[in-house]
Amino acid sequence: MQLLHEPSPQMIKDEKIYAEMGLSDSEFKMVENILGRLPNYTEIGLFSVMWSEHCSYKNSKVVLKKFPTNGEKVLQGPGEGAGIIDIGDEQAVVFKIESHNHPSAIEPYQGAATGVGGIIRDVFSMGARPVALLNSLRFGELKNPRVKYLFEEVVAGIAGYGNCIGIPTVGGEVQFDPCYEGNPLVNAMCVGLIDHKDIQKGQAKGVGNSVIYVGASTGRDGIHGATFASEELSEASEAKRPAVQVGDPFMEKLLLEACLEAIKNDALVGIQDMGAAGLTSSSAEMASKAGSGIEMDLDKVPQREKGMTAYEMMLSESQERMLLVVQKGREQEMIEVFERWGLEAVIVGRVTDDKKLRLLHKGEVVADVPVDALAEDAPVYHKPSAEPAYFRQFQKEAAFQPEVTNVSETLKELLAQPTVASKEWVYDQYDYMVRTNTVVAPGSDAAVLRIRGTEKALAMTTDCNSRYIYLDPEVGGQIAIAEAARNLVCSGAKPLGVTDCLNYGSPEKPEIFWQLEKSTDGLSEACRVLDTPVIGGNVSLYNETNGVAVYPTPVIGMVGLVEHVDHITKQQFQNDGDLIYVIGEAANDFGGSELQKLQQGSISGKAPALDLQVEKARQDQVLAAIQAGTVASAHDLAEGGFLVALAESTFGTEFGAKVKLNGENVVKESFAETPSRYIITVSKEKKDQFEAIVPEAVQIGEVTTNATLTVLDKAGNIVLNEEVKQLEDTWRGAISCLLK
Amino acid sequence: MLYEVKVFISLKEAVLDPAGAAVKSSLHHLGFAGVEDVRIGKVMTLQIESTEDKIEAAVTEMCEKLLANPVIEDYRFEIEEVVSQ
Amino acid sequence: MLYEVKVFISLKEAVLDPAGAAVKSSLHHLGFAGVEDVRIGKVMTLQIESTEDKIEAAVTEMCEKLLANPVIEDYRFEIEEVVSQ
Amino acid sequence: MKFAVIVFPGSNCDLDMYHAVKDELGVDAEYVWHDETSLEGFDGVLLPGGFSYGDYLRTGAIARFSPIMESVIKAANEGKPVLGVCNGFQILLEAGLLPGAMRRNKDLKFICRPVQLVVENGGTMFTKEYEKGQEITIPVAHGEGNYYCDEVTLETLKANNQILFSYKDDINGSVNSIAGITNEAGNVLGMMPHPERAVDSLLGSNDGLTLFKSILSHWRERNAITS
Ligand SMILES: Nc1ncnc2c1ncn2[C@@H]1O[C@H](COP(=O)(O)OP(=O)(O)O)[C@@H](O)[C@H]1O
Ligand SMILES: [Mg+2]
Repeated sequence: MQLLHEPSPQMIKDEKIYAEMGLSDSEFKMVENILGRLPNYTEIGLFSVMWSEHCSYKNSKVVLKKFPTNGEKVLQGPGEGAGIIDIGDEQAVVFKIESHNHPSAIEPYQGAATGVGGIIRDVFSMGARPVALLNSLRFGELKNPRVKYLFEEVVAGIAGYGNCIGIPTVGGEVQFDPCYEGNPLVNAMCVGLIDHKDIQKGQAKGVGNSVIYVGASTGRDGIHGATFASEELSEASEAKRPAVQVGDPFMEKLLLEACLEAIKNDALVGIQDMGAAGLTSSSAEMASKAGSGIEMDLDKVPQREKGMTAYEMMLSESQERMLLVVQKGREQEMIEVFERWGLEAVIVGRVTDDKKLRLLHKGEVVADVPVDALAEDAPVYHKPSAEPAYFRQFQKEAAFQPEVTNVSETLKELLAQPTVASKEWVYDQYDYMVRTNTVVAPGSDAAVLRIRGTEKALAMTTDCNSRYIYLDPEVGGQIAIAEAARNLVCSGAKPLGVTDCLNYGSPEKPEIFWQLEKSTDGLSEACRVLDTPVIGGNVSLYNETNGVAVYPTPVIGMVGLVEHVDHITKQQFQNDGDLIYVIGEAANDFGGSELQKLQQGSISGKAPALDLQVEKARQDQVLAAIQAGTVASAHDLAEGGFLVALAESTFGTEFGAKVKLNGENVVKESFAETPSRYIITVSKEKKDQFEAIVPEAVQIGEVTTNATLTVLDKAGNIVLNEEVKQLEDTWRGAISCLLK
Repeated sequence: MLYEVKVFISLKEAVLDPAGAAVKSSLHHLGFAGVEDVRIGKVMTLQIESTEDKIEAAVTEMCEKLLANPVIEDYRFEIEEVVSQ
Repeated sequence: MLYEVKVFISLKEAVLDPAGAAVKSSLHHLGFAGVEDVRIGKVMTLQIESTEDKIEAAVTEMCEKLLANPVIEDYRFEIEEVVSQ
Repeated sequence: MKFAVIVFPGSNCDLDMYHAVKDELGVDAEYVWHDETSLEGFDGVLLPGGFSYGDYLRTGAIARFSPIMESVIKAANEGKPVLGVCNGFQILLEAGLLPGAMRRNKDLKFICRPVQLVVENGGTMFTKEYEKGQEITIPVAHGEGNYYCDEVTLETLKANNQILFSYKDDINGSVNSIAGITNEAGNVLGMMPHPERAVDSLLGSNDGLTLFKSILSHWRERNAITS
């Protein structure tokens, strides 16, 4: 998008140049009305990025309103870089998730890397020390070379950035499904710790204060990235593609340390990262939130390339940059902090009182627009919604009944499905230990990090089974929240709150908008019942290739508090002879199951039913049992059902198990994906105490040392007798085998 | 016929080169103040058994498919016959 | 005077090049059976303001000190004057 | 005893090193910034892991020119214990304090996991609290830990017992599965595995603490004699 001569205001209107930037005719009209004149090229650029879905949430605002966002412990809800929840002792946890789907589809390594870089900036711009990273990934089937390439490069990109900056990547999830083939999902989450007194706001307060630009210089990379992210991927979008942004984790490490030093200085008034829409969004939002204006002289902006125009500088999405507002007269103190870290810090403007964003370039005013118009007054659309035909069809269908003739074979096949298989191939590439707080590394239900200097710990997870959400968005949405919370509870934590990343197809399609509406209903309801407010998130729409949308995928990032490190619990069996319990009964739930996909090649039917009250009661009981010290290991049942979970509990240990199924139907007991279920082990001495806390738990067997998995049916016949090693090798090697 | 092919791969102009920037700043620290720009690329040296009419197309295909990442990189190559001793 | 200097850095003959080996095997997978060897090196393009009598010594020093690691790498360079338009 | 933990721009295991020494070993430690020029008053030097200067040219290549490195070399020449872990090892190689060089891991991927090491030489100031032949579990986290040296150097390393640790299984392609070597004098150790990440059983292993204990007990013995 480099133009020799920028089109005149009249040309922009007559030739509908705004349309190429993603603005509709009516939106252009609105801009005209707001300004009372025709916008020039720079100005229409500002509006186009700020009013893109990515920045304005114009299509998703109506559904986001439904989320419960308040709670006793919520210190900062949605609206700032990241949400904040109190964890006691004057400390708080800060977290946020964000998508980088489109950039990753184009350039997977850098797309994923800059996604990680961006979310880290969101967290430290709040004043928090980032302590952990997670991710949530979706790809097509690991069959075609392009998908393999995307998968390998995305993982390498996440590793490359996180490892270099020295923040451990401690967890995540990966699912494979054909619907993600052309449009992978790459969501990155960052968790930080903060002392209450250090909490920052992205506000440009105090007329006359200085606006300071810090970090990397501005290039022509990523111009119009936000607009690009708000469109479907197509051949045409290929041509419009901006120069790809390259992440510089070393620069970000310096920026991170310098900013954390800067926040200790009370000369700092406000700080915000330059994320999507770079200099435009950071300046307009900071001013709008403070009820002020900002005037910037773009000649002062550090530039990486020659001859950059105002338009290019304002729309660039070069990485590793921050915008600061600093008390007038104390700029030098701040500049020195950054210089010590070898970083450029430049005064580029000042806070004004006229609520305008005014830009000067080469001595001329090149833009003069109201900040609220950019940051607040984007149009809000309530798109039409329509129940899709597929949903009606699925609701009518008879429930799927899998055929299983050999339980052992089926279990092995399930363990080799890449969605179920060990993700070691992935997390082996992530430094998940740096900063030496990781008590539970990747490979259990949730990651757990101790909080140095206290007896507490944080548990964290990302989860979303999008198959259920596709089958039934409302129930599927509830299941996603419930599963995330269950994973935390299994680790010994009380869930605190949610950050969500809503990945959907095009909202212009009524069926997709319906998915968005229904699933957010489900998410909201579950958050209310489980008392996990949504403190922030991100929306990524238009995830389609050639008109086919991805499954509705609202990825849930959840963080919980472990009161005492002694409560930290893993999914792996711990001792020979421990009693194995199962909580919750299996129902005939195969709609959307891993087994259905395996046998039918696709999913259909109804999603499993979930009773949120039951879910809540069981979570409370399991947590109480863990806190009472009665639980040796805890694992929730997820993809693949009971036998997969049982097998996983033996992997990485020297133990086996002998259990007797407690229902008649072997297939249902073994593989149904009924939610709200757990496998818990308890030492014999704690039996009575545990059963008193969780009366619903049924003892079904014992942990053994002989490293075989033996399963009997209700009548006592052997239905499975396999060496753990056999199963474990299948499970551990599946992904690298598929990549060969 | 054996050919030695050199493929030069460089980052596109507008693409940030953090490694180049780091080397430049390090050279400045070492006292080489005259260094105004550093860009770092790759050079791949391939020995390929092929025929004269095929080699150029083959190398182009290798570059497009694997050796260069067209999203962020440009490439060019040189082909030379290896004269056996 | 502004010079454009290209520094070519390659792994010494005796040092195994895991990246080169990986590229070779990928090329074989793609059907380019004629590829007999791949070695991957770096090429650094530097813009240096200097004088004619100093440039060569300066670049040699940069290579020896920083740009190449003599334990595993060899280097060579080309210097060209930049003709300003 | 007092340790210096050197901090380069891009170091990221400095904190872990500091806590290992201070909280788990119970010995004094201080961060020393890369642009300082003296290590006066320190009895041992720790070069932590990370990505100094982004590791953009070659790992450790740029860091070796930091002002503090002259003092590190001086400390090494004075016989003080100098331990470089991961990126610290790479810096010691680039600075010429240890022989050889690093290449990318043979599988070209970053590897992070606890690995089994074999203690090849148990008598040194870094390993006196281990037994020769002992197997210990210490995590690695590196993309370029594929150690290279030529035949002659390898023979010298063997002859002088300079190889302190090797990987039980070849994880990255290193010559002779070398995981850690010392200089000829034996007071400079470079190793890719992270002993500072294995100092607290809550996080899985404390096999690394023994290394720090060895340094401390060696120092105490020497100081008991000289003072
Ligand atoms: N992309 C990833 N990055 C890091 N860790 C991952 C990733 N994918 C999966 N894991 C880890 O592998 C383990 C299993 O993941 P998953 O099957 O999704 O667990 P669950 O079903 O209990 O949520 C978890 O510990 C998870 O954190
Ligand atoms: Mg789980």
